Amino acid sequence: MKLTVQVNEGPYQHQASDSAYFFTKAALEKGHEIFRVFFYHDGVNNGTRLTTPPQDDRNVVNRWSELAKEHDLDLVICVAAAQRRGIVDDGEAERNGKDATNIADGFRISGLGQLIEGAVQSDRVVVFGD
Amino acid sequence: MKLTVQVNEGPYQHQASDSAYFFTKAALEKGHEIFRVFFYHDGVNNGTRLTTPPQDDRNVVNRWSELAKEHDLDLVICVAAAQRRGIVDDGEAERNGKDATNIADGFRISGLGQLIEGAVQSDRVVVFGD
Amino acid sequence: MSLLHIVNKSPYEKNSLNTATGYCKDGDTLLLIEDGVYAAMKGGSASVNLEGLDVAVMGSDLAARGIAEDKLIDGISVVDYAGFVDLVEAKDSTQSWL
Amino acid sequence: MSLLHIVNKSPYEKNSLNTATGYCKDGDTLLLIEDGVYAAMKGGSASVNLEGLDVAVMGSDLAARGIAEDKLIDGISVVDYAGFVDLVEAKDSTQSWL
Amino acid sequence: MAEEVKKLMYVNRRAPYGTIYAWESLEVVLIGAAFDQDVSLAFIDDGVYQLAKGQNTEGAGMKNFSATYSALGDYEVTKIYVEKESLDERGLTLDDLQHLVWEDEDEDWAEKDSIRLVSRAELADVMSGQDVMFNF
Amino acid sequence: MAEEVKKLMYVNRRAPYGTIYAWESLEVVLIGAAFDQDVSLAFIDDGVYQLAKGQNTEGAGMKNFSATYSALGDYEVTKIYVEKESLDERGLTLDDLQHLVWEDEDEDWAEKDSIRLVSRAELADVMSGQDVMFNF
Repeated sequence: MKLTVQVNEGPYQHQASDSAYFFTKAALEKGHEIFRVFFYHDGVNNGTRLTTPPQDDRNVVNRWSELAKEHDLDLVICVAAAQRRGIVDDGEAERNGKDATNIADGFRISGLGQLIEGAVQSDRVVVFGD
Repeated sequence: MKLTVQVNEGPYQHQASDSAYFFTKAALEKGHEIFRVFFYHDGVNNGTRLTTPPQDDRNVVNRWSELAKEHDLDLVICVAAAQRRGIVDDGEAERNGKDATNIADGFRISGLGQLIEGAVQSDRVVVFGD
Repeated sequence: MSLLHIVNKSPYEKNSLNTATGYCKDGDTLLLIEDGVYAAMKGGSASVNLEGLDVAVMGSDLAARGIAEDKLIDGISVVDYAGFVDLVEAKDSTQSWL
Repeated sequence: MSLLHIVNKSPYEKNSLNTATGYCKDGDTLLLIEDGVYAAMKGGSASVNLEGLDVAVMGSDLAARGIAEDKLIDGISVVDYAGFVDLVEAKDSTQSWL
Repeated sequence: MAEEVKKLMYVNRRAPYGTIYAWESLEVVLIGAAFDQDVSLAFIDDGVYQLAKGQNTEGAGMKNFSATYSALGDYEVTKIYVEKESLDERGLTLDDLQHLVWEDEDEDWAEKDSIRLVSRAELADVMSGQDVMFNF
Repeated sequence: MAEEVKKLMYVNRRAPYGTIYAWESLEVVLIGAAFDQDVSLAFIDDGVYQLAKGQNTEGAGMKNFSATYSALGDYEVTKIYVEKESLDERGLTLDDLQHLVWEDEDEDWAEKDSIRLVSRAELADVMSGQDVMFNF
């Protein structure tokens, strides 16, 4: 089946991103297609490359980046949610006059339409949050 | 009285940072001393300069920065929590090999001891969270 | 020693109010802020939890949620942030039931 | 049409399980993940909510919280993430009671 | 031949302002309206508070988005389910909520109520017919 | 003359792993131990689950911090209040929790229990004697 996964919370504070990651990984391993992973609300904070988690804990951000690379995943960060919370790529930095970017490898920033498109194009949507 | 304020959640997702801000402002207006505002858990996300909130909404980060400037507030971001979530100043960038910083004006990154010190030195501690 | 108990969660969503009221002793005050203010609405099943307690509620949080003061149960005092600060000063310590 | 209801919150902290079970119809499955798994523990007051429902629970979340399988109420199936994916596929739609 | 139209339901279970979910959910609804799907909104548990009349956020310093609900009709979002049990538990009636309407093009733009007061059992039936449910 | 010693209580009301509060609370306790204050921990509501025996996070891919609780005695954190009503509601007894001990220097390092099982009313009394309560 074709799946869209929605992640509503950031890394570490809630388990939502962990659960979404393991679900996505398991779906891929079973041969399903992940149409898109959409990061909304504080979920956009999964897409910063500036984290340095303790060495004895998992690296939530890198794990998503690596899964994306391995499976050519489409990891989309909602632009409106990202602007409220400070997740920035080159385009956003230029548009909003920011002097730095923090987006991590494998993520891209786009509009909420991408979530609706995911729902329309996929067989199932699974939401992970608080 | 002397107060320490603790903020456990980031901007926008929860009202905690708003409540903490208005409480801090009211305490200052009444002539009380704010010994420290300590940002813990996702609260560290209040200290990024990369947000661009909608123009018809409040700017949570700038509001803290301005209050700090006006009243010489000590806004402390917990280093351990900041590393998990990707809030970085120059020192952290160098230590952890990061290619960008995102800390906002008026905030500094320091250890958890600063929270305990706040509790010991202050007459009251007030915690805002989820 | 008396405490200021702060509750910021809706009593219909989370157990915070229920636990907080179990910890309120004579002389303590319970302050409702953010979504916690819904507990003070007349006619709601959670309002019985507040009986016999000294309860204050944040006015700006009531207004944001469209709760007119005549919809509050009797005996509640409405405060602003200055009043919040005064409550913190008046009590020996604060406990936030998150 | 049958649904997969997902609950990730402790029934003692939040109202999610209570509402979710009110929405479970014949043929639906309730999946407990994260802190939601506590609902399935024998002897807990929340476990009665699960009576008569088709309930699955995430094994890795049980293990993390130190809940041995012999502490679960009867009739619960323990799944891994592959089982989670199968449940999503088997049902027509999913509803996450956050 | 028309493209497949899906039934999308936005399930709202949180109070406004204490968290941002209510507002960011509404942002999805507004964007989603452009996709011409079969859309409905459900207000359950504290979600019913989102529709409360008379919201004034001036003192709280937050954006007041409550007027947006009354604009949903213009976005052809006309099916708004409110769960009766949730209202009852909170001591609320429909009179405490905004009166949301839409204009029916097929009946000479007659104004019709958008809100459908339903029991939990009725809403469970509606839910089981949905293709996708969004949860915030 | 000794500096003033304050009574600091860490109030833990959340389950472990579903959120990070339990672990980041413990990080404060460990750092705070260096300040030689009069420290106690309270476990109320889902907080009692933090002390559950047999936690194994391998499958969940998270750091297992449960062993840290048994090290608290070495940090001279010896007053750990567990609320009986919270255990009862969850069908738990002290046997389901880790056995936490500390060694009493004044009594030839005799091993003593750190956990004090208390009723809500008893814990309310302890709480009302605190200078500062941290909530996570």
